[in-house]
Amino acid sequence: MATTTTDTDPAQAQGTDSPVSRPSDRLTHDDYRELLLQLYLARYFDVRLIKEKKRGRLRGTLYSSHNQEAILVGSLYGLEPMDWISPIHRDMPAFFLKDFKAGWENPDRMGMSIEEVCSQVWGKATSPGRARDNWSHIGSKAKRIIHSTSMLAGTIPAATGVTLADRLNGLNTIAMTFNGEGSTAQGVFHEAINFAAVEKLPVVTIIENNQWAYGTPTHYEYALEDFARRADGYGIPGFVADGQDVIDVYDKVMMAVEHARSGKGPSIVECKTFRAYGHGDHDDDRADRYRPEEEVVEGRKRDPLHVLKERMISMGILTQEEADKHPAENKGAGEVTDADFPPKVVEYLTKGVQFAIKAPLPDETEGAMWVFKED
Amino acid sequence: MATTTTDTDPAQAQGTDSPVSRPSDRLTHDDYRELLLQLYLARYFDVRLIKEKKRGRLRGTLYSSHNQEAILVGSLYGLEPMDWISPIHRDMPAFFLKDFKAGWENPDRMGMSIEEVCSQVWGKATSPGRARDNWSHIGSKAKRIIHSTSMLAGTIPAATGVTLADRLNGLNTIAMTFNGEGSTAQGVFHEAINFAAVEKLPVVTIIENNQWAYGTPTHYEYALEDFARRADGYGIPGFVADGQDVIDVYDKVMMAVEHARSGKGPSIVECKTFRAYGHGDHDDDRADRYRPEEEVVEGRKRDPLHVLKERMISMGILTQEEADKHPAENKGAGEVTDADFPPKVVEYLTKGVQFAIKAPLPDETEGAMWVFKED
Amino acid sequence: MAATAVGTEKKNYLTALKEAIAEEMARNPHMICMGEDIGALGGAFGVTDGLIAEYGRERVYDMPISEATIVGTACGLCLNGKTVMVEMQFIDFISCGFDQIVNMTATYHYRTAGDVSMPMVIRGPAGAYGGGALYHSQMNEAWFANSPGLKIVCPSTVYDAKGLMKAALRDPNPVIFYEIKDLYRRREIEEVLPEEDYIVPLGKARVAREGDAITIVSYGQNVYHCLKAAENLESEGYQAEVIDIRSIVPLDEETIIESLKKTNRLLVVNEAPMTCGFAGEILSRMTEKAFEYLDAPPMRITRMDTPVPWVKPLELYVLPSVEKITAGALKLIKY
Amino acid sequence: MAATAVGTEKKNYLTALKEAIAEEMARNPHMICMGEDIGALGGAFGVTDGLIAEYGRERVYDMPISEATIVGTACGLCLNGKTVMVEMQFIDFISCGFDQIVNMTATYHYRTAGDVSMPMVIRGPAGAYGGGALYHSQMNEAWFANSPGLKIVCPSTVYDAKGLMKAALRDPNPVIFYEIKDLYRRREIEEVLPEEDYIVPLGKARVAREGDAITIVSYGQNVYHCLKAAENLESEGYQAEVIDIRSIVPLDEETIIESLKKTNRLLVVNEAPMTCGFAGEILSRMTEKAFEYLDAPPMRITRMDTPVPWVKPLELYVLPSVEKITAGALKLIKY
Ligand SMILES: Cc1ncc(C[n+]2csc(CCOP(=O)(O)OP(=O)(O)O)c2C)c(N)n1
Ligand SMILES: Cc1ncc(C[n+]2csc(CCOP(=O)(O)OP(=O)(O)O)c2C)c(N)n1
Ligand SMILES: [Mg+2]
Ligand SMILES: [Mg+2]
Repeated sequence: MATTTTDTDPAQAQGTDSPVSRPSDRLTHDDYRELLLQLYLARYFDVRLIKEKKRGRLRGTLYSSHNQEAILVGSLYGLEPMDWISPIHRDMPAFFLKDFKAGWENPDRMGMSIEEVCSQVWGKATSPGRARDNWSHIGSKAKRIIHSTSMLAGTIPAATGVTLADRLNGLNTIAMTFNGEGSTAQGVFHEAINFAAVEKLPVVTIIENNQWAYGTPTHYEYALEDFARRADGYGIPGFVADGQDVIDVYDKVMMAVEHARSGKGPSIVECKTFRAYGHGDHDDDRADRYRPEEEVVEGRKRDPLHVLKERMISMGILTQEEADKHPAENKGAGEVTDADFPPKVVEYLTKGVQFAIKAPLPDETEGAMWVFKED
Repeated sequence: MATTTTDTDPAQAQGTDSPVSRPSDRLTHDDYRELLLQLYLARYFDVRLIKEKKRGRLRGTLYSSHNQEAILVGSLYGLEPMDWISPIHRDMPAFFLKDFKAGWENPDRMGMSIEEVCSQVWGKATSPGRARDNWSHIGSKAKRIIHSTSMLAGTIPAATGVTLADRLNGLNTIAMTFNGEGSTAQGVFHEAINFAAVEKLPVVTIIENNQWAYGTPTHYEYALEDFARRADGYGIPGFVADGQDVIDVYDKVMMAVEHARSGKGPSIVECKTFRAYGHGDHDDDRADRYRPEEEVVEGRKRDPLHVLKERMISMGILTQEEADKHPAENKGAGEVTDADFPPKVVEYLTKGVQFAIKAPLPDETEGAMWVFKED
Repeated sequence: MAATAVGTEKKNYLTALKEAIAEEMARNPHMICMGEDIGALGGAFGVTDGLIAEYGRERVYDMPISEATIVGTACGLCLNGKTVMVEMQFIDFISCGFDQIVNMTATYHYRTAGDVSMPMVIRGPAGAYGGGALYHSQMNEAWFANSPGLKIVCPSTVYDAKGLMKAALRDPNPVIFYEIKDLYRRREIEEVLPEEDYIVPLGKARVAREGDAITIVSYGQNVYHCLKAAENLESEGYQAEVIDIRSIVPLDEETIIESLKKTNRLLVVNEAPMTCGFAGEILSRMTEKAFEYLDAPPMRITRMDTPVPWVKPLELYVLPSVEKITAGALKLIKY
Repeated sequence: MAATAVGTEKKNYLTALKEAIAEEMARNPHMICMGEDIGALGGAFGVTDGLIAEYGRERVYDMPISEATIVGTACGLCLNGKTVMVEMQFIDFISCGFDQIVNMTATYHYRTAGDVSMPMVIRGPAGAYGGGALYHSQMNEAWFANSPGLKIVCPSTVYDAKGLMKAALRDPNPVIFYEIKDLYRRREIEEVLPEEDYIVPLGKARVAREGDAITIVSYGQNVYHCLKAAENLESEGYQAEVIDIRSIVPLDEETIIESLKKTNRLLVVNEAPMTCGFAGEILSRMTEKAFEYLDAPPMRITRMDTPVPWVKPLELYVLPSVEKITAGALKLIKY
């Protein structure tokens, strides 16, 4: 009953015999430029936080999304404003990238402002959750971002719930959850996907397969060549995307989104990528205990910024000169400087950071508030 | 990486190009006669308990295995004495049928005696667990039967654990768990099968797909034509058996067992069957609320006793006259009498029942014992 | 089909719960029911009987056997504006959805500084004394009492069953609702219910019997054991006050303290295991807040720290009984 | 590689735990370790560092992120003769394996009338005060204290960390072992450990400081808050006795009662939520068993009934502190 594929041919993926056409065929040159900017934004957010953290200005753990940005950017790009998302620890940029198309500074867009996200990172009262829980455990009912706990895969059931409610209310939205490949071993992953399949709920499960779950390699996590094949066991489609290529991610995710939006139910999109740094910043110096250097070098070879630029050059959307103007790609967080990024990107983030730094801490007595809602 | 099949062709199932041969080809005529006797035993155990329950001599709930006996008998028949099993609520006969080949009365066989099983059902001190927990929540470390809780699918992780311990100790055993198709929705089912696949643990998961989980039909439980396809998502083989045909069950299960025994890891065997009565005896009068009568008539058409007899007649192992001598097949628990069963079967069970009735209750103070082991 | 109370007919505890849920479904178009076998079957005990016929699968979901996802889906529904009644087929199976309750649902309002509320009731048949053995007898409310953000309720009367269920279904917070399955069809406790809509507010105890010799505090089925013990005590010349707290979280401390002012003796009875059970919590709060009124060491009679064994004599041995309560109360009174 | 204590070198809490596990692995060929990232990484905090190099995947398993199956597999291993150390990466994640612990593992010995024992230690980093927020700060021992069949341990000193871990790994019962992650590398508490093998038996409290003015009972990191408060009290002329119970189940009641006989005042301090927490359990047991020695209402200072919030001022606001303990103790002393 399920149409599944590991192939990059969308026609085959959709099980139709329509001429080969990809969702990305509809992207304009402006879309490509926007995607490139968003990749810069995600990258800059990450390296900026790495630096702020090194300077001791941040608490908590930073789970770098370096080298994995194409997954977030490509997945979020095709969503409608009213769609739900559920990002987890490695997805901090997703909070502001949601509905970014609606205009970076547009207060009505259905994503968080950079001020809100930075306030959360800095633990300030101006965070949407008033910094009661840390880092990625943020969300917004109004902006349709599900708040996660630390318990991995724990929001997939909530994603089924929010879409069910929308369906009952006559809204044709989807929910997109982001998950590391390791998280999929949790029982609740299975339970929720199974129920979504039964109920044909529009839940798109993005797997960021970065080859490692903390210190554990994939062959200790599951026994499949392509993780996407897990979908076969639920009778739902499973797609494989090149997680370094924002366009391939967009294509595969949009197939999943269209499948969901047309009432056919859930699916899984495996995006193959590689974790650039340690599991968290505390692990940067320890990751070589379990991860061979060659693998790291190999895994970081295809920087998503570089991959997109190459594509744009070959399509005539970008000149080599333009591409070289902001050479952030293929540089570690320690090497890259603000000059490697478009000024617009640096400005945007800097504004958020400065807002957060100046924002007030919540008052200590808030610790005892909101345990219950008083009616 | 996985070899999976929904086909009955074992050569294809095993992915080899050996000539078509089935595990059952090695069964002797005596094996067939033994299988028939075991089917009678399982059936008689069930109808006898239904009667005892109706007479008010039993407490707790009886989950009838009527019409599903071929699954237990066919699955257990190929096991080695040191193999582990984990039966659940609908599998009461499995406790004594394990290693039954070793001789019904053989005190050393690696299954429970009928006296032990009946003692458990009657809640007596002679139960292996001293009747501290009810009905199917029985087991034996010595006889290698895992004790279940009520929480469905909850023993699959334990099955992975016991086989892992055996492997470390150099024993090539397997563990066979029995599960209703509904139970597979539990998270722990996924977690344990996934880990077994990673570690190539010899865990054979038997799914007794009787089309209903209490009052819920399969289309609300999962979204697959053949449940066995769930195996594809783990990269392990999934087999489909005709659960009314003890020989087909034996064949498919033995493929799974051989796969496991040869170090290739876990698999799933879906045995398609139909629940003859209500979910439990308390539900017998209510099941028609949710289950159309036609479906029940249809589902009970192929009595496993009848199917095996037909096979044996066509193979010349049984004459029609012999087959008709004990016509227990195609009769409800209310219609069938002791005369419909081979006397040996009635005797064996009766001995167990009488033993249990006479056995003492545990002393009330045992309620407070064995919370901890004192060392 | 929403049942309208006839006003003269006596009803049982089960019917009270059923009516409460049906009336709330009728009242609140955003209310959804989820659970195993709650549709055509009407649930293992029939509490949701008739709902699927009235509302269909739009609002009544027969769920796969996935407690974690049932709770988690309900959480998503609440996040998106719905009110959800979740049935656990037996409250014992709540352990399979534990993380989704204590970490995801209970904390949602807290984590979001009040932005998101969780109007969810997780209810199910609970309690021992019926031969249900280890996994069909639990009272596991203490796990949730130690998990901030959850309200917990356990009615013992037919009136309270209906009124508390309605209050719970209107509460904006997640409520764990313990239904005593042994009371579902108990004839002796049947009651005529008001015809009009009513609620019993969470957090208000009920004085089930007045007295001045000792305060016996309990909830659920144990309330009846306490009342029987009170009769025994009466025959010995002592009037026991029996308080049914009804709400575990929040707890009505005032009613207990007021009682202790006149009785000066406290006995708490609870069928859950002793250690870290709610009986101990009541003892602690009263020694902290009413120490000066206590003339004797407060006492609790609970299940021993054991699971609930299957066979009757064993089961009764480890549980509170009328005899144990009577003896305990007498010891306190004579202290 | 099993570390041999040098006898002069001071060691930290983490090293003590690491040595205990390594020495037990060497001593018991049937011991297995399971957990997430415990192999090449050596665990999130390094407690299992070196084990995989010594024993390989035969005895040290990097497990998928499946807490329920980690515990359940360990249960099967124990059923089949092994001893298992299970690491929870943070004790908070134990909620994901909850059913397998409380229903499958804890009751196994009971259900089988003693036939099957479960020599399993489930251990992990626990406790607040470190900015870990809701899901990296929990002390959830009360859930397990209310689930019969589990022992529960929480060391506060380096010596006890090693001795209790060894005792736990030799105990035939399942033990939940709370390691205070804030103490892992705390310099001030480093100790020289005995060279020879030793254990600290489960169920024996430690008098951390002698005194006669008040008995302050605690465990884990709060012991240090209590000791600091005791210094404050000393400067006001009062000698507080501080008892570190070390074992939560079983509890050494005698040591507390003995202390109350001389101090007549009880204060219990615990960073877990108040309601149904173990502080209340100690209060209850002491009011039941030592009422006559109590000259003032026993008091507990616990976390408020809230989750642990992230940001420092909020976190400290809801937790016990030296100031709160000092003030509470003074109030009791002056009662
Ligand atoms: C239920 C649960 N168990 C354990 C952890 C601890 N933990 C946090 S992240 C992580 C690894 C996650 O790996 P993966 O899902 O692949 O995501 P990645 O970090 O690689 O992006 C672990 C084990 C957790 N957060 N939740
Ligand atoms: C975790 C859990 N949830 C719910 C139940 C209640 N329950 C007992 S049997 C059953 C239906 C099981 O269906 P299936 O697995 O198909 O087995 P069958 O009874 O059909 O043989 C349910 C819901 C349970 N025992 N455990
Ligand atoms: Mg990963
Ligand atoms: Mg079934």
